[in-house]
Amino acid sequence: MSSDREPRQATYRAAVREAIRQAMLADERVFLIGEDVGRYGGSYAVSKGLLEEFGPNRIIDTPISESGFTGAGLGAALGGMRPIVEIMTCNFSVLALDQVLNTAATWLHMSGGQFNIPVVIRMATGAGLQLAAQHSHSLEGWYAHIPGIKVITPATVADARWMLPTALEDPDPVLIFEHARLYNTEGELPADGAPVDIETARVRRRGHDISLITYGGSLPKTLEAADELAARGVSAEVIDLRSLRPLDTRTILDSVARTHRVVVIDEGWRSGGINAEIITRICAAAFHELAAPPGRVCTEEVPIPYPHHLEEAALPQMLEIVKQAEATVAA
Amino acid sequence: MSSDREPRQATYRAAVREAIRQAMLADERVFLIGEDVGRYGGSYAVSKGLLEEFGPNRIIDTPISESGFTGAGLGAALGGMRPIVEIMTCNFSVLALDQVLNTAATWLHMSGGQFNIPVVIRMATGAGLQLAAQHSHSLEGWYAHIPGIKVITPATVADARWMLPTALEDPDPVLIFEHARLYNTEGELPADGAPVDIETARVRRRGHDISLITYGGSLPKTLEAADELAARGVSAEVIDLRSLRPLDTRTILDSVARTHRVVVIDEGWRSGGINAEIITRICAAAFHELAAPPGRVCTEEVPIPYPHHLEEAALPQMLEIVKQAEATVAA
Amino acid sequence: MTTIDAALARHLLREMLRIRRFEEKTIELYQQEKIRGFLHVYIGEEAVAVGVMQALTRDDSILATYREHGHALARGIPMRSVMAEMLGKAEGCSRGRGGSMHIFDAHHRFYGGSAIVGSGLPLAVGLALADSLKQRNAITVVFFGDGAVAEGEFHEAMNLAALWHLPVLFCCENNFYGMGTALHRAQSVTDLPTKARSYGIQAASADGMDVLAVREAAATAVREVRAAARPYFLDLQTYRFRGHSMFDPELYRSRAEVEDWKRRDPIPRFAERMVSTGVLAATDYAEIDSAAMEEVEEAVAFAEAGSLERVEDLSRFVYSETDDEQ
Amino acid sequence: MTTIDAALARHLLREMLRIRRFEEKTIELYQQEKIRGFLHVYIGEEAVAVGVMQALTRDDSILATYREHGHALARGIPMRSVMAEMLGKAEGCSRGRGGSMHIFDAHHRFYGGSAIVGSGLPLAVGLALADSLKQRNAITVVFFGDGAVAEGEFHEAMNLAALWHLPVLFCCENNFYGMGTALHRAQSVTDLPTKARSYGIQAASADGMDVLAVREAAATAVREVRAAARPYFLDLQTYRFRGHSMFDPELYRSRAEVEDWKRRDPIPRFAERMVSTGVLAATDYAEIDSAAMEEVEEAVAFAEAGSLERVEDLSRFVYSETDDEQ
Ligand SMILES: Cc1ncc(C[n+]2csc(CCOP(=O)(O)OP(=O)(O)O)c2C)c(N)n1
Ligand SMILES: Cc1ncc(C[n+]2csc(CCOP(=O)(O)OP(=O)(O)O)c2C)c(N)n1
Ligand SMILES: [Mg+2]
Ligand SMILES: [Mg+2]
Repeated sequence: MSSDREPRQATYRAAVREAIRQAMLADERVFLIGEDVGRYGGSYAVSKGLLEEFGPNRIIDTPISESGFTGAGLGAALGGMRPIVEIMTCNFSVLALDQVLNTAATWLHMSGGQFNIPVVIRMATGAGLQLAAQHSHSLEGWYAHIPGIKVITPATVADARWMLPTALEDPDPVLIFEHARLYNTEGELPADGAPVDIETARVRRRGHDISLITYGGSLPKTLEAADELAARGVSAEVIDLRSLRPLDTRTILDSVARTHRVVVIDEGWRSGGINAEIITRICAAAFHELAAPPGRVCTEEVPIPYPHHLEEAALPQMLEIVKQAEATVAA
Repeated sequence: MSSDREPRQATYRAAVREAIRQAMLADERVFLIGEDVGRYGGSYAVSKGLLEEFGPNRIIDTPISESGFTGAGLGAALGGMRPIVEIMTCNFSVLALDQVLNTAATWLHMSGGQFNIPVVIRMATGAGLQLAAQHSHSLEGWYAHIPGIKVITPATVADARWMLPTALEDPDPVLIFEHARLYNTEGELPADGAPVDIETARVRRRGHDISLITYGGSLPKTLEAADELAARGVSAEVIDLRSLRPLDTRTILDSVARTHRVVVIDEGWRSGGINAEIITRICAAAFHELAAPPGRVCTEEVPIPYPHHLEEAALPQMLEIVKQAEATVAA
Repeated sequence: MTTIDAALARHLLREMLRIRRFEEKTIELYQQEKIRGFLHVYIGEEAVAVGVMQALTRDDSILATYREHGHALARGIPMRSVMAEMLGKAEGCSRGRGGSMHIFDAHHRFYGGSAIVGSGLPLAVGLALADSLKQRNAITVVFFGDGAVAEGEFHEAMNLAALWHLPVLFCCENNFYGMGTALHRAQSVTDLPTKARSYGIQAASADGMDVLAVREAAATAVREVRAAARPYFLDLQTYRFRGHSMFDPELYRSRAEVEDWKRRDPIPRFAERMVSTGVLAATDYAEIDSAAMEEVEEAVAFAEAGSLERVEDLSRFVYSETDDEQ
Repeated sequence: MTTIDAALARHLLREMLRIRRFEEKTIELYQQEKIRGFLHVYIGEEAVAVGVMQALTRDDSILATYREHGHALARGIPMRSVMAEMLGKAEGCSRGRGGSMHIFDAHHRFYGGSAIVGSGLPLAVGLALADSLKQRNAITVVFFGDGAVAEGEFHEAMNLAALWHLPVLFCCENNFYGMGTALHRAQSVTDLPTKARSYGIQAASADGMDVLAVREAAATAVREVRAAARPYFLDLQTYRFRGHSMFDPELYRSRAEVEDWKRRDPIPRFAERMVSTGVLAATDYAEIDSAAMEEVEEAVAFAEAGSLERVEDLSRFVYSETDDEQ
């Protein structure tokens, strides 16, 4: 974990670790707090080695008390610190939802602008590891419904490294959802890396026949689908939302203005997922530019089952994206 | 509270009370459990008098332990009872969300069909009483994202009376959202009242120029808006969804097939509300029948502020509905 | 017991009377529909907030509940700004947006005003954690009701504070009811210090109807918290003379019980004792009281003359800078 | 101590060995990628589940965690159906949908298999509430780890059970760690019975590495629960010999500590004692063990031969009857 002189390959996990580490080196108000972030090294091994480097006052292992330590993170932020709260997975985050929905999201507005809460809350999200119904939710789209917080979903190694410092600079609560299947993915960390905005979407691949809009753990699948579509003669543009709140409507609409067709890929359950908000905004602003009704590829509306074949059947799959895109192009 | 021989006027509050009472008289497995449902008479006075009638074994006052008593309700349902859990308001329900999302919604599927959970969870929802940011959420649309539970929103006195028995008959968890501003409204309870389905929408007013789709606390405003629109020469059809999960897509699409224009009125925050799901389904299934992009009138994306003028500005208002409907008709 | 001089006696009496008169006025204003929403008054419990505040410095942080007008006033937040808040005026301490349940004041380190039972407890742990990490010599005081003790957040916060040796003073305002639910119907063990001790937290009960007893208990507690950098739990036994909120038909307690407690009203009780022991003159009460009433009238006049926030500002402060979502 | 006859000794040893061999096999199958997801084995803790189950009748209800294979087996759920579940086969007790963390069996009143720490506790209160309301003569036993004690749901459930006099036996499997967090880093007070008593719940600790001690403690506890219709709390001190799950690098504890505990392995310890006191013959162990291994092999064969649920059935049982949402 040296500083960023050389371009190099890194895993998403290492990128998050480095982001935390550099933030802690740069600002002594930053600390990491959560279950097993210290001695265990993090449930997804993100914070391995940080306890040794920073000591127990800055890498704080907590009891299994999600509401307690998340609320403590908010309080510490009110008290002038810059906490990074790690909730192991979004599945457990609902135990702390009161602190997020009723405190973090309301305090600034309700106090007439007096108390902002500069906290960052990170958590793993998503399915695909055969962890069954209680460990496989994708709740980022759901959280994005809440005004007063920001919700970001780094999908690339570079974003994993460089969105966190921006989130820490943000004066308001930022929730970061890290898809559990991304931790082992590799990507390039450019030598000239620097903090990036946490509010805009990116076009990850240019295309002109259809826009595939996605985020987080579904980006790799969607890029693969775009490759496959290319082989089948369909040129797909791929948008990585990066942030679900705010949602970068501009980039979405620009893309749709070029392609006139759109499919949203969202690992959340279909009904009422962030996919519906995206489609609704497109229909409101670009209704007459659409050549076909927007499509969506989402998770089936079931608790995610354990066996591989059923889990795969429940989740958005590359070929399903291809099929839906072809249908939308043909429509 | 006599039996239903005569048609009569009743408040929504009295209708809910009667529904609970009759269910308890009919089935001794039914009991009511929640904060202050007994000696206090219910925070919205719904259960007043029931403790005296049924005693403390069936009207159970709880400590302020939302997760604890909601989970206890689920457990009692597993144990063969038919509990009605009252959570004072949906704002506090997030403290019990783990039990709803991770237990109630998963148990049947995850156990391979062995353990259904026949629990009914009632709660007040909505704004409009100047209760400020922590007491004004409308979370029903949000809950409707969760497969494994049902989410219903009685909007009329008759539905307040007759959806509950059906919910209690349901083998699976049913969440009932009662808008706090409805409790004092009056309506007719027909003499021949009987349990009604909890899965379909109703056309509350026929019209041919536009479909206004809404539910719960926004129904009265929407009906007023339809009156106003009629005066302005626009014939609006009003759909009361009644259930948000499942969502009665059939009735929605039938209406849109007649009117070709639609506005959704939803007291949830705009982005990612149930409104977006409704619009998305319409766009998917009736894209080419739409004469204009679907409109929506929702709550502004702010924590609801206390002062009357700001609260009203944040919430969907009758004239705003009229304006949006006119714009959609003109589009 | 420490000796009480006239200045202190006057101060304590004045603070309690300011709250009493303020609260009485809010009820009036509620009946006039100038205050709306939920209103929870502190009448009968004034000795608790006033007694505890005496032990704090301006560097200490405070969290309270939806029944927090008394704490705000006793902390020194100007009455006019609290009253303007009650009326939803832009001149209110929270810009009028919070109302009765959400009094905030950064200048006084008054962190609200939370209306979710128990939710202030983890925040208090966090404020104290920040102080501890920054080696700031200050404590955090969190007020909450007996009803909050049943919440999971109470348990989690008590354990964290004890485990991490944090300077938190937990002030349980034990008025023996959470809405209509009596303490003995909410807790299997009603002796609350026993609970605190199960986390290894030092704890004491005090007569919350006696401002001197509260002041002394708080002084001891705060000394311990500062010296040992450990939490402390106070069970301050008191009673609310009015309903839970303005909607409460009070079906759950007897008139006689209320009357019994009213005989222990902390204000006349303290005043009489001060007069009978010669610390205050018989005329002092009326003088202090009329000053309090005057202050209340001024506060009302200020609040009534206040302005409404512009509707165009509705979306300000959803985020600190600009509101980005469309 | 009650006297142990050979049949009982054999039974206890057999039950522990069945679990041990089962768990060892699951590790093997995990390495072969036949079991996936999270796998938490019970090796070292067998005496706990086996000891407690002896005190229960078939009318009693049981809840457990994601580390629940041992409980399922000790409760009598056929090993083949548990093994098939581990492999995600339709013949598994949960149709293969739950996997390792979600063993369910209605016939055995085995209510899961929950992987949210602490979440079974309120459910146990509810099951006992149902029994109590129906005047059904049965108790509910809920197993949970030391780590769960920090959760708010623990606090809420303990209070409710005590307040409402419900027949719940709270079995804390205190293996001194919640993942990598030692009990003393998670709890300000590490004596767990003290916590239970703060709710007025009777409590005892027992040596969870000694199946007879557990059995006796459970018998006493269950007797109390049945007789008094009150909850009871058992602190069963034990140790997991393996990592938390298959992913655990075990950075947080020393090899020496693990070895120390392994010397107290409940299986050889019990077997040796039974042999040395003449209750069992020296040959019994091998015989019982090979029967256990045979049962495991049969279970594996059954599971491997099992079928996968049809993909078309994915949406079955989201709701009891038909899946209504489109
Ligand atoms: C989490 C939550 N549950 C329920 C409520 C509704 N409620 C408001 S005040 C109250 C009683 C609180 O009692 P206590 O803590 O003793 O405070 P007191 O009002 O007596 O000062 C309840 C149940 C709430 N605001 N928050
Ligand atoms: C609410 C929740 N938080 C965190 C986790 C992640 N997690 C799984 S097991 C575990 C440790 C539990 O320890 P303990 O209760 O002592 O049980 P043990 O594994 O030692 O048997 C944690 C933190 C979880 N499953 N649920
Ligand atoms: Mg109280
Ligand atoms: Mg443990």
